[in-house]
Amino acid sequence: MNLEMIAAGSLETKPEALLNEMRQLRDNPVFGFDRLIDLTAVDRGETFELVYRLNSLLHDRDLLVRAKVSLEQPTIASVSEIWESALFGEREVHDMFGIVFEGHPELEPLLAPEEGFGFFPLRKSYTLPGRSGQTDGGNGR
Amino acid sequence: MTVKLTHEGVTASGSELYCLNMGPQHPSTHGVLRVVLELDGETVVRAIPVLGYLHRGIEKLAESRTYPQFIPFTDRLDYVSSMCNNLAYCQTVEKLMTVEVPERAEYIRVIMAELNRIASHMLFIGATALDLGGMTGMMYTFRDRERILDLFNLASGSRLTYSYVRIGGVMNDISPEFVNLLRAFLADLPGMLQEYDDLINGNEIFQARLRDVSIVPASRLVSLGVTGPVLRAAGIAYDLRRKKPYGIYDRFQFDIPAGTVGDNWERYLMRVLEISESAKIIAQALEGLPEGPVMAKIPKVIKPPVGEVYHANESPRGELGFHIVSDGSTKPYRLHIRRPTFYNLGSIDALCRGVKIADVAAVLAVLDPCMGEADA
Amino acid sequence: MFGFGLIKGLSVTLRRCFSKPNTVEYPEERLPVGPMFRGGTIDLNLEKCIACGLCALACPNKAIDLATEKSESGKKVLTRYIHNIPVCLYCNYCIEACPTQAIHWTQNYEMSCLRKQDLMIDCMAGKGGDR
Amino acid sequence: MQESASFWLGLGRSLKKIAQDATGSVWMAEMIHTLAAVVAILSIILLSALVLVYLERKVCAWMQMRLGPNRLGPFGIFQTIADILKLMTKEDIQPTLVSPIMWALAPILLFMAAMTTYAVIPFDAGVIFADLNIGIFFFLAVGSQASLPLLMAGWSSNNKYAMIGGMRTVAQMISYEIPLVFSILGVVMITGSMKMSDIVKAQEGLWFIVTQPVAFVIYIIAATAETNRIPFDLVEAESELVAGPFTEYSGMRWAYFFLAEYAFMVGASCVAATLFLGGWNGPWLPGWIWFFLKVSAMIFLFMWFRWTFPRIRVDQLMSFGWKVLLPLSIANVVLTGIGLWLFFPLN
Repeated sequence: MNLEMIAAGSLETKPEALLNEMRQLRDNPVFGFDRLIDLTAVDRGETFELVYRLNSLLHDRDLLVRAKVSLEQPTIASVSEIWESALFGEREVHDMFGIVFEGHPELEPLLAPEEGFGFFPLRKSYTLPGRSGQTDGGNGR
Repeated sequence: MTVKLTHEGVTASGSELYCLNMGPQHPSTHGVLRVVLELDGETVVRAIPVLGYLHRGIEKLAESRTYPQFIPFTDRLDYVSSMCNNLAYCQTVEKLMTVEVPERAEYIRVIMAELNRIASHMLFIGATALDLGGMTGMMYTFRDRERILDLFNLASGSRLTYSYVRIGGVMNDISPEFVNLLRAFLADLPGMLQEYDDLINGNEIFQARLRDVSIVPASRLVSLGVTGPVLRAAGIAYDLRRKKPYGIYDRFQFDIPAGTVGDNWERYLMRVLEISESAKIIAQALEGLPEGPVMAKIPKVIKPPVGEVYHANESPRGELGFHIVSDGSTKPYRLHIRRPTFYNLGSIDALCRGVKIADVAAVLAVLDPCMGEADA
Repeated sequence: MFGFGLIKGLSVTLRRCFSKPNTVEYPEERLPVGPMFRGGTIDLNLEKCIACGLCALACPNKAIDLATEKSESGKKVLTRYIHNIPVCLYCNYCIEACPTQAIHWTQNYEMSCLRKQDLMIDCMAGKGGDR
Repeated sequence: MQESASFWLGLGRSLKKIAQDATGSVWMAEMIHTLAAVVAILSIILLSALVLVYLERKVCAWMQMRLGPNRLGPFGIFQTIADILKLMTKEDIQPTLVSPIMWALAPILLFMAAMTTYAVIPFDAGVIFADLNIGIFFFLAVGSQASLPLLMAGWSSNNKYAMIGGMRTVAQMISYEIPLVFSILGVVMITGSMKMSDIVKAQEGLWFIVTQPVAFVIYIIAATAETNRIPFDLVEAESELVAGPFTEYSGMRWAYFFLAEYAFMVGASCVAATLFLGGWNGPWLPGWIWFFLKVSAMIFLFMWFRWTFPRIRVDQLMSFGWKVLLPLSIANVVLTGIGLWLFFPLN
């Protein structure tokens, strides 16, 4: 792992290596990132960029971990076994982006209804429909 | 979500489990939270939170609004601490644009955020009392919270959805009348707290209901991503106002109350103690309130540079963070909100296991969820 | 001592039994809404309005439906100004955006009505604002 | 006070006389007299419920710095009438999967149990429906029937909240009946009789609240639990069980439960006044006014508790009942026995 990048607070990792690196980040006392503060994704057009925001209570340090997955096959390993907060975060990202987290114990819709939205709202390919009764539909306003 | 239950299962004592649906329409779920409880008699074996009944897609809405236009939407996240949400969002955008906020505005922001914290905690105390069956306590805290809302009304013209904090400053200056009323409120606050103490906190039944209930080790809460008073009650004095002082919080003297046992009682007590600490901060801010403008010189059309920023505030419920990805246009490319309630609710299962049904109401009360925020 | 807190609590409620109620008897008695009050409908001053449309642009939720046309003298004039209350966030942005202070809040917070259409208020009808 | 007692008694006697003159049969007159008494008790219950609902709201409002009902009539005194009209005109909704007979029977049975307890309450000297020689025992026996209809309601509603509430009722009632009985036992030991009029007469000099203070406190606590009021309202615990056994009831069926609840509260207050506060005894005023005042004070106490305290938890309720109240009440009985033996050996 790139120590300078960790010191600078930002780390980019490959989806395949994610689980291993994350485990090291938590378990290695040098890093000691014991909290996953936040987990989200950004639709970058060609790829989904997953953003993991780690925090170490021990060293009082933050780290941003990014991992890119493809739009066509958005699959990545779940970090929920490392940090329990990912249980909720990953379910939300799954609802909103359709990214599949392998190894998540119950990747059920969380904010979406039981059967899901039927679309993935936060993907850029999805545009908000205009308000009913208004003529300026399209830009979501 | 489809709730998969294992209620074919039996417990070690041989009794059959059953499932109880608490919410989304239930007197003590603080809005539209649903908790599916798996019960062995009166004891909770598993609790599954079901969210999303108030999901409005605020993150997607943000992508079609300009940066200032999104401020009113932050009001509607955690609608009992709108000022804190406004503040967190505006500071995030300011961080992205590197705007220097005038001194007076900074002080006013601190006053408002801390007042809102007091208002939120007052609501919490009342709601907890109500959830434990003591309705009168709620009336008293709401009566006193009203005074804060009146202050906000005076400053911003609104009692709940303030949109008061703006990018680069605040909406408008506070009047001398506001300062006077605020001083009067601060003077009365110890009396109010004494009354809560006599009626609610000091009541032995109330204490017995909360003490030694749902103790979860701090490490588990850390792993669950719990922040705010619930985490502090477990003994981790993690407060962003102290750890990563945003705005001008590094100028004030205040304590971060932290618990030792981490039971419901301490989770409750954290809020009570935080009220006095917030009052201390407000008093100091009033003392140091400088003259000057309340709005920075910012362009009419806000176009932050291309970039990515994350900024977190300590909201009354925990770490409230905004993650903004800017593509250089007037609208955010992606806006993500790290909602404290959302992650705190993830700990319901951990907190509820082994407690009685009655304590589920207590656990929900001390988590102080605001469903507008959890579901965004 | 166990029971002391209970008695203290009882004394608080008994004391409050004889203190002045905090209630405001609403329809008879009204609290002032405050100097900055944001609420009610938009009160449009047609003489001041220059039909620039900045208010509609500033609105986060497109609650202002506004249309203009060129008059004979080449000046822009309003032809439609509808305040869509169901989607209004009461954020005050429109009022702040107005360069001529042509719009204000009516401060009338009693807006209950039976139909949703009744809340689509045409601010140009009559002396804009009242239903 | 003999004159006032004779007012109600005289009323009864003259009624009997008129009936006897009109029908010409002693038996018919007795029947009419009894019927009149039943109607009187029923109207006491209904009237007291009417007033208490209003009063509870007012007391609650005062304690919470509110005004309470103030729209209908002066000070809102007709609010309860409006409530009753609302309840009566409500649609009678029977959920699909209830067990219909039990479900329909439960509120009636509960109300009957509540009503029957009034038979042994001495409102004034001689003004008692049936001065049984086991009066207080009758009260306890009939009063404890209340757990059955509540369990019936809970079970037949086919609702888990109702079921939990019903189960809690049984557990709670059984646990608190025992300290209740033991607290009363001290009074019965001193009096040497279970007859209500004897108990009151025994207090002509000194009220039993002075000689039996511990029993009084235990009685208040146990009676609060028996009448399902905060801090012991676990049966209908609003923030946990929505409404407990009453969850699936609406309209007049629910009103029956409500009536019964208030009837039990008034009954418990009446017994407290009889057993510990000297019943109708008191100077200057007529006996029934004294009785009314004492009962009112007790009712206010119950209301005061309700609007001050939070609710206790079910395991705490159980351990408090069995581990604190029961030993305390037994100790009280033992101490009373020793006291009696010391001061009045074998009379």
